[in-house]
Amino acid sequence: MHPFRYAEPESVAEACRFLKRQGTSAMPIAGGTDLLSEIKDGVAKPESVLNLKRLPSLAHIREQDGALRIGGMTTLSQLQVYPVLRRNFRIIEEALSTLATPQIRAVGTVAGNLCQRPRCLYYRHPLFLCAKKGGTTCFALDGDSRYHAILQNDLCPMVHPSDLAPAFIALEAQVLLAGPEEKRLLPLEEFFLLPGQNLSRETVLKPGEILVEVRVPKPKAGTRGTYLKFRERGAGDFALVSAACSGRVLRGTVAELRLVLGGVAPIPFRARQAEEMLMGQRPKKEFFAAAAQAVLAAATPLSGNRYKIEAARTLMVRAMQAVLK
Amino acid sequence: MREEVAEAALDLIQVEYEILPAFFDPMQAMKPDAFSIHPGGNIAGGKPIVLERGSVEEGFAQAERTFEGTYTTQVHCAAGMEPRVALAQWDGDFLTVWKSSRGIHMLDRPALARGLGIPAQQVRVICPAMGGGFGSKDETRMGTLTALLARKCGKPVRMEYTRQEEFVAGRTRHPSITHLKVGIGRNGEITAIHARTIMSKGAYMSSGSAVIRRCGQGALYLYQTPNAKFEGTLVYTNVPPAGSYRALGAPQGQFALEVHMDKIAEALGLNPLEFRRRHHVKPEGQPGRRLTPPGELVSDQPVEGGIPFSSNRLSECVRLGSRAMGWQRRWRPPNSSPGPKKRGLGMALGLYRGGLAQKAGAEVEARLDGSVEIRVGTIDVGEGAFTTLLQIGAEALEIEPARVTILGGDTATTPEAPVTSGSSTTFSMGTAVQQAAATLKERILDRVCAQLGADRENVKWNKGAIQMNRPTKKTVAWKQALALLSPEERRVRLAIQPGSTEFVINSFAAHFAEVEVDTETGKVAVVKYVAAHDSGRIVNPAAAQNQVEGGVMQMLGYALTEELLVDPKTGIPLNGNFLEHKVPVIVDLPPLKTIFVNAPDPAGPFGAKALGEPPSIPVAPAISNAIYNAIGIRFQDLPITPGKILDQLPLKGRG
Amino acid sequence: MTRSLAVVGKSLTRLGALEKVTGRSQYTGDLTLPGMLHAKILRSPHPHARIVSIDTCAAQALPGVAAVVTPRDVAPDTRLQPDRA
Amino acid sequence: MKIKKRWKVFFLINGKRRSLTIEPHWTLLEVLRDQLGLTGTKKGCDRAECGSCTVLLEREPVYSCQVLAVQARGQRITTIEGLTRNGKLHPVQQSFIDHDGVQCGFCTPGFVLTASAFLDRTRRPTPDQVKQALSGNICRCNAYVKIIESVLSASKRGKRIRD
Repeated sequence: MHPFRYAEPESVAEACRFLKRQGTSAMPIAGGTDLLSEIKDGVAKPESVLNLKRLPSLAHIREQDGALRIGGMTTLSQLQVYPVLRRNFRIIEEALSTLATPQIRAVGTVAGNLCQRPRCLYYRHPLFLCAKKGGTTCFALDGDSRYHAILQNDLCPMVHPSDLAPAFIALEAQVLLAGPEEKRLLPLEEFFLLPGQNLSRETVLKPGEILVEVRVPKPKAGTRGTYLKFRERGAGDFALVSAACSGRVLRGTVAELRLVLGGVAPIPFRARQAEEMLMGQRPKKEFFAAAAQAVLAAATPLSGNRYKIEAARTLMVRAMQAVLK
Repeated sequence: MREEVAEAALDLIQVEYEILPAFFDPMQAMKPDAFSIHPGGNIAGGKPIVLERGSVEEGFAQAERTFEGTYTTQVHCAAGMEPRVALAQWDGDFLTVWKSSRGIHMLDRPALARGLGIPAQQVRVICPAMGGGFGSKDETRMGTLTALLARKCGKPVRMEYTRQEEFVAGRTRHPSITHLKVGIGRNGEITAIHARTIMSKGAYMSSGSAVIRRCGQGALYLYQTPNAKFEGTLVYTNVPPAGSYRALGAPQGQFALEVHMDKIAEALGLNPLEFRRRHHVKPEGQPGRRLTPPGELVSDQPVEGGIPFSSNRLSECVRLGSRAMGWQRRWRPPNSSPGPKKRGLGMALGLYRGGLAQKAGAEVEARLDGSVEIRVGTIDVGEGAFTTLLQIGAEALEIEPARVTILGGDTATTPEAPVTSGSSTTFSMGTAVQQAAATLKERILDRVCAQLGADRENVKWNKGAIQMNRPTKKTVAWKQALALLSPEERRVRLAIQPGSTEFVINSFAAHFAEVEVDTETGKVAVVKYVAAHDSGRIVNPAAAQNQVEGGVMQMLGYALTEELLVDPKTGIPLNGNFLEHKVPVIVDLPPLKTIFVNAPDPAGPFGAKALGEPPSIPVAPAISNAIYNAIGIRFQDLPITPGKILDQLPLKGRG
Repeated sequence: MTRSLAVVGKSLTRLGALEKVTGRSQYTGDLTLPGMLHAKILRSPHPHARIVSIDTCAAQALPGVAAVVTPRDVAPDTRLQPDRA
Repeated sequence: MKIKKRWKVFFLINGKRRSLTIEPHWTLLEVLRDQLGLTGTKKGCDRAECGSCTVLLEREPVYSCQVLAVQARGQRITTIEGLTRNGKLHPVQQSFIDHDGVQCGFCTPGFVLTASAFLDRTRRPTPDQVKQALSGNICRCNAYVKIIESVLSASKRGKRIRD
């Protein structure tokens, strides 16, 4: 592996200052499972890496003001065994159980999962200098596109690989970002950037900023949630398509619904159109199908991924059926 | 870490390339005006190999109906868990190479000698424990390179492939395109089978000629017909080089054949099981006239008819396997289950050469301390060959296996032995070990009788101890007996030519799969799998089961998820890793039942026949046929991914 | 062969199983020799190309590099691998 | 804040304290195999995809190929060499031998360690729980049937031993 220097900050503030000062030559590391692959494959070439994992202030899970507060450096396996998860945050539990493998969950962190770089056969390949890596061409657009995006895919059809992100967004999670000067709290949904907004980065993190906490509000009574993941292999496989759904039926009509797709777009894709169509409606399968159809009307599949339209439709309908009863 | 110095040095090497036209599709490469990758054009050998029994033209002339179809398979990687490694050390002019290998005597030693310009006697090759072979790892190149470097540096040199290199520069299973034409006569008999296969080679021959030949074996021999023809074309291309991988070309050829036969059965209104029962090859072999001169060894992959099998229990494989699957009771016509998740049953047969090889040597030595060492020049690639050979040796000597050890994988201490290929080890090496051990036993008996003045009829061998009844009652203990022999007498080294002059020796299998296809996601779940095998007598049931279960699972990956993706524009392999070349994991394991007919074959050692590769042959067609039975759509292109299934299904959402 | 078999047909414990479950089994990659050096192969990024020239000077000069071999180190009619064509 | 090219560190490996100087880009796998000679831990992919390099870090299975050694400093590490205590095999090891949960054996140390950590947490697992727990380890011989049998049997055997 390409050598680098290694630093361990004493505090979040110190970490932020260091990252700001070093600019792009420094990269934060947590569990390392994604970053080290990138370094080994020559996709990332940091001069120094900054270990955030030993900052005790970032590895907490607690409930506060009805919300679950998860430190960015909480490992996925710690979160998975958190007692309240099964009762109130079933979507998260389901997402975690399908995520990567036990060994990765043991070291991988919540922040690392949300900040992991995209999956794309070309982006990850040392021999392709694609547009996202500073080249001029996107090789996926007319290459092998079976795993790529069907929505918002005009510039770069990478898919956002996170299982947790759709689950968190369906629960209206917020993220707390700490920078050298200030902290800011924003909805996780606004954390991600489309390639059109910034081709080389996927998040709004500014130089020196790190994701320190995820806050998940406790769902209202009667809310149900599910995370469905469609993949080719039973474990250790990213989603071809996934669907996170949270919703509530009140007096026979849909009172609340959030539907978020993974594996179909460069960011976790919020199916707002479907949500809006169903609000106030009776929860019936025909309506679900119509809503899913409306969302997918915008799909612009590439030569190899048309199948994802049907798979996404199925997952949306099944997720809504499971949740809206 | 000095390995990273070598890695950094690679970046500093300046190479100027003249970029040449490249082919990733064999159909393009074989066009007459295509740029030649090697002198002489891109069709290896200039023309296809042609193997024919009878005349398919006559057969088709007699046919009432003919059926044609085209089948394709992907680039598939063996991907043993242990990446290839070689380590070379010189001691003066004497070279020792340690490496992952499948043939230390017949492959590596001569290749190293040639590559380095030294006599083979100065080369020692050692293969320590092997982390999975699967027919792969039969190249010497890394050994030669490390030896060259070691000679230049005067120090031992080691090289290990990265996982990426394993996928890209190891050897892959040849992708294939097979066109099949089958003629059916008035009474439903098969009048002719004609198979034409084109395989993309990459730029190197490797073991291609054996692979293409093996591809035709199913078409030529699995179904009873007087007229069969196979034409196999190897085409040079610029994709990662293909070579040996478990069962060579047989999985490709028999995927095409067994899906095609399923289609014919349906067209004839026959249950797939019934069609196969009627037409699969029977113990008497193929019709026709023996062409092999009398007294000559019969090929275990023959083309000609008129030669019976040494044993053929395919009917029993079908009977036992179908019963375990509940086929008669549970089979329904295609696409008959309601709801979005549809179940279906499928089956496929397989036949494979039974395990002949080149001359096989073995040495058995009994020591004065009572231990016995078997020395074999083969390796245990992880399948358990040494355990099996030890059992055969102990059985032939009729002594406790705990007294026996086995030594192998080292050219310096073992007699010449064939390559671990073609599932030949149990058969060939087993026969050599059996005969060497039996010879030793006879020798001990002779010597003890001579010493005691006893007749051979009056002594009994009891786990090495020799009991004499007449003239006096006496027992000579094992160690005492051994002490009567000279060191040379206690050692038997022999070489045999395995095979039969009377019979075709083949192994057989019938596989049955039940799948559930989610027609809304295209996901296929295998819900039950039955593999019934005729591999003669089973030497070690646990290890044999493990081989079959492993072979089935490995090829479920071939059927459903595994493919080395090659970028269509640049030819660069895209997914040389375990994440995207999706080999099965433990949660993908279906309920899996293994059945052995376990009937001894008259030719094999203690009745054993080949086992390692046969389980990998019928899996993909059984799955494709089961998917057809579930949803009524044929998949003739591997792997059968959710994407391909959804692309074929009518889109729901579009009304 | 009429006698019944005592060893063939029994699930004798796999040889080497103990070494494998304890991590003692030695694969080629687990071996080390005194003074052992490490080698790597430079691979062409092109699916089909002819080498016009190779310059190994900079690599040779890198501290820690003992040797670089190129096709020039092999006699012209010699193959590293009997891979016909 | 320390920013260094070389780190003097220690690990608690198989119950013993081992001190050494490492470079930050060395993985735990490289340190175990190349610096400490613990070759029971295998390199199968070097990308956290296959599980051959699994070791226990603070009793949890991790892919040592994708953990920086410097990040793991000071922590308790168990490798396959440390699973055998006083010459006595761990019940999982014995079970893999008895049930032929081994073919080529290259993935075996990883499977055995993952299974042992799992059985420490789960007393009477179902077959499905076993599969989930081992889903991060690939066996290309696909000895999965026998591996599951081995782990289920060890769960019973292990209890007897603990009792």
